[in-house]
Amino acid sequence: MFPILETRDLCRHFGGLRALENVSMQIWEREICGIIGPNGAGKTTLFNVITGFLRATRGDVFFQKRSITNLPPERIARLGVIRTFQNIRIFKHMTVLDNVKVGFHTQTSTRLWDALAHTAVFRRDEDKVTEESFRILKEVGLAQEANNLAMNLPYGMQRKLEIARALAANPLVLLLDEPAAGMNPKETEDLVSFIRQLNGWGLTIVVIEHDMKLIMNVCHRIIVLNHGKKICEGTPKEVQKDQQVVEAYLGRSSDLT
Amino acid sequence: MAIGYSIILGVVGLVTFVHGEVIVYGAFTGFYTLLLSRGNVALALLAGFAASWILGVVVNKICYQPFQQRGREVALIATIGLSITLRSSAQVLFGTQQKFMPDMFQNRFFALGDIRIAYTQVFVFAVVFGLCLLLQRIITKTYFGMALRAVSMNKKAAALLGLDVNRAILLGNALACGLGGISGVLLGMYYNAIHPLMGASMAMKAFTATVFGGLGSITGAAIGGFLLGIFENFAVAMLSSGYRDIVAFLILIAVLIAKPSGIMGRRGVELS
Amino acid sequence: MKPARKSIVLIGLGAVISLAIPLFLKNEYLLRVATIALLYVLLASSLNIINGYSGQFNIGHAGFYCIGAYTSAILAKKFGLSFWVLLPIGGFAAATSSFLLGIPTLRLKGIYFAMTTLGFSEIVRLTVLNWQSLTRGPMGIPGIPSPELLGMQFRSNAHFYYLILGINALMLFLTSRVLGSRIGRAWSAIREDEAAAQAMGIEVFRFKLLNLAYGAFWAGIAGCFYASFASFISPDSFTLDEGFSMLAMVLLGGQGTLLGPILGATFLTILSETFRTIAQYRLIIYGVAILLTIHLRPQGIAGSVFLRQIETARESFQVSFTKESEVDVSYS
Amino acid sequence: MAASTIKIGLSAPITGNYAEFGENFQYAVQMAAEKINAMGGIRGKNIEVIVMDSKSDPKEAAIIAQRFAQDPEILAVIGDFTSTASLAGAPIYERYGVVQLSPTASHPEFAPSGKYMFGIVGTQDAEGPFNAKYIAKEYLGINSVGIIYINNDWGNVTKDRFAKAAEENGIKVTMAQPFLEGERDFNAILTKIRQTNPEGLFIAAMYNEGSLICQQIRKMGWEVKLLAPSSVFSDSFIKLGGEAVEGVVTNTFFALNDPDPRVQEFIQEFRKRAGRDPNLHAACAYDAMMLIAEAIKRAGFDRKAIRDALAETKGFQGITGSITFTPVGDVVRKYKIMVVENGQWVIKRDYTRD
Repeated sequence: MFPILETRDLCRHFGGLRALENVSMQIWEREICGIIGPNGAGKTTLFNVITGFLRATRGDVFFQKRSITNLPPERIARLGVIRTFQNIRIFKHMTVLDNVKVGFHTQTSTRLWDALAHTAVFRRDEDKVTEESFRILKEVGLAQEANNLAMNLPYGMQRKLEIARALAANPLVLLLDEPAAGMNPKETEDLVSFIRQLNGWGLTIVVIEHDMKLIMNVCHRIIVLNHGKKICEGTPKEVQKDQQVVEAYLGRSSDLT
Repeated sequence: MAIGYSIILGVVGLVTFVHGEVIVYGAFTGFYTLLLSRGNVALALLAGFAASWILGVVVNKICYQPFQQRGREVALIATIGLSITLRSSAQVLFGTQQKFMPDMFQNRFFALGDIRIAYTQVFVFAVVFGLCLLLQRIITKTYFGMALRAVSMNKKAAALLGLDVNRAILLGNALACGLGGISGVLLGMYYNAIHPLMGASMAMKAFTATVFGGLGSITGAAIGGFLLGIFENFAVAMLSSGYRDIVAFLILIAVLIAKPSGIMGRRGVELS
Repeated sequence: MKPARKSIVLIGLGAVISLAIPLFLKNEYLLRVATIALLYVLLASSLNIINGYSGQFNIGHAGFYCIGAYTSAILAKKFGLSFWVLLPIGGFAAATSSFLLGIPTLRLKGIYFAMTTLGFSEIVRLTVLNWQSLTRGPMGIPGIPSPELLGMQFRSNAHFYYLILGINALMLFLTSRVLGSRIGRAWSAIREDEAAAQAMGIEVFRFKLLNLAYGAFWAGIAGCFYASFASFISPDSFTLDEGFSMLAMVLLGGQGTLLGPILGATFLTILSETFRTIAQYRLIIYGVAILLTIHLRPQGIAGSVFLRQIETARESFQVSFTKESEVDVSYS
Repeated sequence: MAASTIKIGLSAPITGNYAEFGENFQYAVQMAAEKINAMGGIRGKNIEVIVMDSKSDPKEAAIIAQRFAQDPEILAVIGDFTSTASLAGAPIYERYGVVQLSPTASHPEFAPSGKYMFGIVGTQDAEGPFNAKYIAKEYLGINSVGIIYINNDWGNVTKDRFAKAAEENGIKVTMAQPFLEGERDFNAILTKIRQTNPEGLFIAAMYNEGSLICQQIRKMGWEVKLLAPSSVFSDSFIKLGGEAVEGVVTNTFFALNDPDPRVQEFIQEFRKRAGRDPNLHAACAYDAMMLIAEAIKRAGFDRKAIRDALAETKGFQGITGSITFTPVGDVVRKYKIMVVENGQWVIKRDYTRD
């Protein structure tokens, strides 16, 4: 048994600032792992380094035992490590359907010639992409909106769309960066069950979240970062009891219920 | 002295398509003032500055302010439109002919060994140098300068800090245009001639020098202009004069690839 | 399905009108203007593929146009190649040159990339001007043969009108196919949000390059057409101003729509032609008209996407240019 | 012909870089037309000049050509200013059989490019050798010369023809360097040419750039004999150049101090309208109009007949001297040598009467 995603002594410095310092962690197949920590703890930086958007200052990232350290983001995505962004980054002026279709990029192989001549490759790709996109949209409940511009969706739906797009990219590991930010309690509840459902299909999920209720509800395991260092790791129960975590969240301990 | 020429323009540093016309209108205002005042240079410079300042305000009102929420491409098209209008109007207003700009030093010069240096050249350099210093002081020391820098770095943050962003942009643009006007007058004096269509090529040089030196940096622009002049002279000396501008553009692209912020530039500058 | 039907009707109507123009427009002069307008439609559309669909800011499109024109003119004069062979050659020459420009510079963002395209365009023109043994420099190349089809020589303006109309139709047909494919979606995704596109596994650099080359290809075709239509080319026709007016057409018509550049190019060509007789006031009116249009419809005549697209461009601009904020993002 | 007027097209750069020259065309052609009309017109009809702005952009010139050519009322066309713009319109005029008479296109390929193409300024094939032989060798007596030329079609041809003729006359060309249109700073180029140490410098430029070049030469303190083609011959050249242009030698076939009353009348009238002195181009444009009127008078209102009549023109006495077309439609000009002395153009030698 080996972890599907692993970091070893991962460091990322911004000048003198140590955003990540020797972070080692393992993500196991089919688990939901939460990453928490106060603002500025380095959570998003961790995601950025794993997915290749930032270079690691030191240390390594492994995916399925293979080093993916500092590979370009698109290569990492192609391998099956797919992320969402903290501030929604959907393609605003494309339709909802096209947003999801973009997700299929790595699984299609239409070249310029295929598109120009509408070759068999093109037709196969388009048929598959359209069909699958609708399937995903139905699953996340956006099928009605397929031909609307993404920017016209309400906030909660935009979040969903971003996840739908990520799903289309055939992820093995899904990294969700604060998926519940800005959602109302009802939407958050939906999200929780949605994440569980995805996990039920066999997806490995890593989620950064400030909403402790969500984290404690949904995660199998939690990793806590503070000042760029991992200070604790364990089940939600273990983490809640950890002294360091309580200190890190001092003054906000009410969140940890 | 291609160098002096480029420095004058380098200081200006605005990326728009009307700047050449601003220079021309400044130069012609200075020219007519010079004629009317019988050679009062200070007055001519001031008039050039004032005319271009006003033009700067107009440019701001027509091209920038209405499109602030729209982004730079729309504003850019507006500047193209205004530039065409102003350029053609200049030919109607000022006539199509090249105009002779009297030399206030009657072409006197002093010799340094083999090299002759005209008093006009010295004067132009002195004014440019003085303006550089003054501008540097304004930008770094005054409240207005600070507001300008804050706005150029981040409009939203500046607005949050309670700065009147629109006003700062307006003044900044007017100031830059005013300086363009002065440089127009100075160039006229330097070459003893002004032409209603001289703007385009001058603006191009200013543009290159500015990119070269770094956007938003005064020293950078001056140094950029200086280096551009040297490179161009080198290109003429080593190759043929026909290849001079090719070399200049190649260097421009090389600089952009190697260090997009220019030689002296800092990041975080939003172009106006 | 409604919008699709509407657009089919529109396309049909456009096709009928444009096909019929030479039938009731017996005036050769107006036909020539119509041909020039269509030439600009092609140029503006090809620029729009770059600026409007992948969000790169190319202001030196005249460079590609120039390369296409000179490549075909020189080959036609030196080797007597037929127009139909030269058409793709001109296109590919421009596309190849776009690799030369794009490979080192495409990583630059926004205005910085724009400045390299501007430099490129001038370098092309000045090289043509100076390389007199090949291009005859400022003297230009006269007597470029006109195309021939099935033994018929293209002579009249109507012939050329149908030729450029056909090229335009082909361009629109093929481009809409590309835009409706994985490639087109990747371009749009890059325009909308480069980082998100990368996160979806899109090789941003490769697709930008493909986009630039595709746009340049059609500009090269346009150059090739112009060379044989005018039968005389000189560097005067490929100045920066030429590139700027293409840009004005795209933005005025509405960036990021297929229809926009068509309207923009037609509008500006007709505008500049209408006022020819009032001589020195012509360009003043032309400039004022551009200003008025942009004030009345900042999103362009046909633009709806444009508006919002600008917003994103702004946002990504700020993110990418303020390093501080980048750092902020990565922390929290 | 039902129309009561004769329409003549004028394709000229009224806007753009050459606007000044286009304006000269407009004034001069208009003056000529009015003069003809005042004397009763041609065969009872008045001349009407239709002006179209071409910016001297080849593409626009071609559009104008189309517009003029297809309008049967346009009997002949005067224009365009540059050789490139004139060449761009040539195939169209040729196809429709309309005379295009350019007052200024001096490119040796222009007039031979078609039966209907005429040029009256005289090509560089004639002016180059004159400048080399009579001005450089005989008048100035120099043995080596540097060349600075404007990088457009005219500048290139002027340089080539002059350089060739100079070598033939035993004058060494030390270096030839181009500059771009709109250039303001020639120091680097001049310094480079100066290093080759020529006795004379041939300045192939328009008067505005030419005057700047002269000034910068003087500011450098370079003592070199200056000569230039007829393009610098204008009052503005002296006004702009001041002391710096003292001693510059050029040629012309049109001089302001020509005692011919017709020339003086033209100059006075032009001054009144334009507020400046006419230059060679304006005079050529005036003669172009007169030539066409003359041809129509002989041939009637038919395009082809006008062309034939024009081609037969022999010894036409214009304000720019005697005009006889060569078989290809050019004019071989004879020149006067002009020198700037004390801020005045002075005729030094006159070959026009030979």
